[in-house]
Amino acid sequence: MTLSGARLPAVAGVAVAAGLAGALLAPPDRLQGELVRLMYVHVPAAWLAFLAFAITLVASIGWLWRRRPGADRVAAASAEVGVFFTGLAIALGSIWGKPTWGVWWTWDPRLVTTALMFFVYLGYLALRRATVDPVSRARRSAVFGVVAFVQVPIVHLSVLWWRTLHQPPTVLQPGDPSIDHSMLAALLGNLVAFTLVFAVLLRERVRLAAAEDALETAEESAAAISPAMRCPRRGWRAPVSEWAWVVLGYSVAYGALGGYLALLVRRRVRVRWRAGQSR
Amino acid sequence: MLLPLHQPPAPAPRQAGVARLDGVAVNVERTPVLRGVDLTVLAGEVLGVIGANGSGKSTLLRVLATLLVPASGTGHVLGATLGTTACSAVRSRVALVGHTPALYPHLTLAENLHVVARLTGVAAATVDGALETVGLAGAAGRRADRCSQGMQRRAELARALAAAPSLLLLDEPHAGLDADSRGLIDLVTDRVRRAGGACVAVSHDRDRLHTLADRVVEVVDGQVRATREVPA
Amino acid sequence: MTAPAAAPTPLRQCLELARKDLRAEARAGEALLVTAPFGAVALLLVPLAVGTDTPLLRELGPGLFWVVVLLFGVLVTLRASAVDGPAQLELLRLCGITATTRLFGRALANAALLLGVQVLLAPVAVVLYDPDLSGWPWLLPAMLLVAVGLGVLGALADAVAQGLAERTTLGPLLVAPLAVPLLLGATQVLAAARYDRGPWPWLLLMATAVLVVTLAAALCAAHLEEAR
Amino acid sequence: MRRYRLLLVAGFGVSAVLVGLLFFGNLNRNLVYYLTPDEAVAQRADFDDGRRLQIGGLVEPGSVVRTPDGLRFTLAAGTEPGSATVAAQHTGAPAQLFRSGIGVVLEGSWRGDVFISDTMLVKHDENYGAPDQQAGGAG
Repeated sequence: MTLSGARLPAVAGVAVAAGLAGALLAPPDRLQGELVRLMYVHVPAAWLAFLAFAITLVASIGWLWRRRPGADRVAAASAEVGVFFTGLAIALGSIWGKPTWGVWWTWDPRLVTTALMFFVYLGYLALRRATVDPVSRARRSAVFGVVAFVQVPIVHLSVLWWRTLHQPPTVLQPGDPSIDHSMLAALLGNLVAFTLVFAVLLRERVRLAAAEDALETAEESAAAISPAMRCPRRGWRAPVSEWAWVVLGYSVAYGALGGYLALLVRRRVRVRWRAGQSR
Repeated sequence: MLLPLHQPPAPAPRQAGVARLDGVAVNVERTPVLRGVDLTVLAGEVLGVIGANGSGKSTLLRVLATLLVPASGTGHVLGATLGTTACSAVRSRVALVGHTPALYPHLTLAENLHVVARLTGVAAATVDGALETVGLAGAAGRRADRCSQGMQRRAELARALAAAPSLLLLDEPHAGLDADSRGLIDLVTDRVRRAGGACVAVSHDRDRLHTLADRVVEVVDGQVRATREVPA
Repeated sequence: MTAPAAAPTPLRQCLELARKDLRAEARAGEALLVTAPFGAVALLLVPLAVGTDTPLLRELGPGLFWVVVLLFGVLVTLRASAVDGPAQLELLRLCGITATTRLFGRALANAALLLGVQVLLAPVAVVLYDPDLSGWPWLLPAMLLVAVGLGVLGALADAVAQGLAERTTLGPLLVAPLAVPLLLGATQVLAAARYDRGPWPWLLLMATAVLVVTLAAALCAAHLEEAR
Repeated sequence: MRRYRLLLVAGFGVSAVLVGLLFFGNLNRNLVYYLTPDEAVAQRADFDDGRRLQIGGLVEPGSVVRTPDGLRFTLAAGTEPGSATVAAQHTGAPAQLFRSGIGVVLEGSWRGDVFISDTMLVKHDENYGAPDQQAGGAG
């Protein structure tokens, strides 16, 4: 890895450490107590899902316009990372919802639209996996990537349009954010840290796709990884301690992020190795 | 058969040939199938293309049908440059008799032909005449999936006859046809030729192709290798 | 050379393609004689799994009907008798038919068949679940909108998955999440009519969804084809 | 072809109008996860047949009474006096964050004028603050 290649992960690592420290040092909420700390991982995951799908949209339009293979790789990589973050946001929301709302899941418009978004983009990845010819794959997925984005604003605005159990946005609302300033600082710090991690993941995924394309072997179908969806087990007694929930949420978040990154790196190393073999 | 034959010979085409390919390369599913093909199809000729299985003959036909866009090189078909929107305007003047029959299995042979005729604005009487020409008038009411391969082939030839194309592309035209029906191919190509159009037939059967074609070229490994005039 | 025959308008071509699809369906019976009975079986099986609680089933009836219509309707739009193989596709393209025309021809046939499936399944649902049918005339526009919306969505998914071996498994995943506004609108129309609240907003929601999907299909279809 | 392009433009116009109608019309009020206490009281007649519904509101401070198998409390539409209220009886353990003044969504059905609930979801709002700045209107 070049110096510039190592700089981004290093900065992201520092930012994540700072974000984690900020999240743990921020004051507890007057109602939720320590549970509010789950916000510092749930909100960034959800926000990055939106960002990822927006990048997919822009790259898809870019492909339809200029037909550069790079745009298709970015669209695909971003959609996969977006599906990962959507899954993470749902899992973390579930972990946050159980102790606060009292349920893992409910048929709230925000939750339902988010789950639908997850499945729409899972369909996008399945479509890519099913198509072999790179140009045909790029064309089909670019069209679907544009159509699928309709879902994203609906998810974001669902809490405003409809009366939901899920709270409306705290930061992205007109006027002063309705949040304690030290908590806001921790949230923004984590947003920045997660965005940097997102950039690392996206870059790694794009590089993996480029390496696979370069390898151009038949067995190299760009199989997408389904994100680590943690399915809460039913009948499992909820731990009473608020800290237990926070620890659970954070280990899911960082475990999934680290696992996903490790998986991408490992795949790229293997592709490189195979490329070396075939040479 | 009383088919409109466009009696006066067509005016000389604007370009020297009906179709012309210059250095055309095509990839199908990542694999290069054609690389640097130069080919001219002249008005009024039947061009034979010979080649082994997998040499790229069928892909060449689809390029000439404007269905595939070259990855590099330029091509013109009936005055339209390949890869431009002008192709959609000339596409309906090209007919392709592929080597898998393009028939809807649930429709009868007559329905199959009439659907296409209505889609392109060809008169129903022309279709009926063409069916009679190929000797299918009696079997036209049979479902396509219950017809023999030879009958399906003849129905496709009837469709090409009714469409009266300026460029007729034949993929393995003799496959599945019995000895009596092979004359139909000459009949159809003759009609197209007399109307000022051109035909391209691909086959791996050297002897049959030489009797059908005015000129034969060979596709080897994705390139047009040899051009040999057929002795008259 | 041939004088170019006066090519029919795209609308004519759409109608002709739809007629061809419907004729194939009449011979194959795939939507109305296979998929619709399968849907009826599903309606019959649900009470066995949920328990034969008559008041509960009366409540669930309309919702179950629409879920079955949605899920089995996707199968109708992906029916095998309407598959254009590579050869047929080349034929249609050489007839000068654009991808957009093809898509809307398929959508038209889909809509007609989906309406047929709903007409077949509705009496089954009424007999099995005995739902409260006050305000039933509102069902008719809802059925029409579901048929058209699902028909266009199915045609779009079919165009996206054209020629893939995974077409029949991929199609439902692509269609079902996007069909939610239709499901939501359809289930609420009857509920709203029952409680004397105007079902207009729900019909409006469905109409908007249908229109948006139709526009998306019209804009996207051409981009799905390589050589234009 | 121009005719079809015109059709496309017209389609865009109409769908823009429809989307506008949907968002600024009154559909939003129908597409809700729960009813407020005043809506629930107004629509009592619709739910007389024991149909289940969700009601969301604030737990009125001082109204919570513990019963052997759950809680009894009053659900209010708002914090200002005189807002509509619903008497609720909840069976089962309350959610972890349950306290007076907090927002809850109850799922259940009417029995007479009392709302019998068996599922309680706590609805927290988008306001976050440290415990020391205990502001009025908590919830």
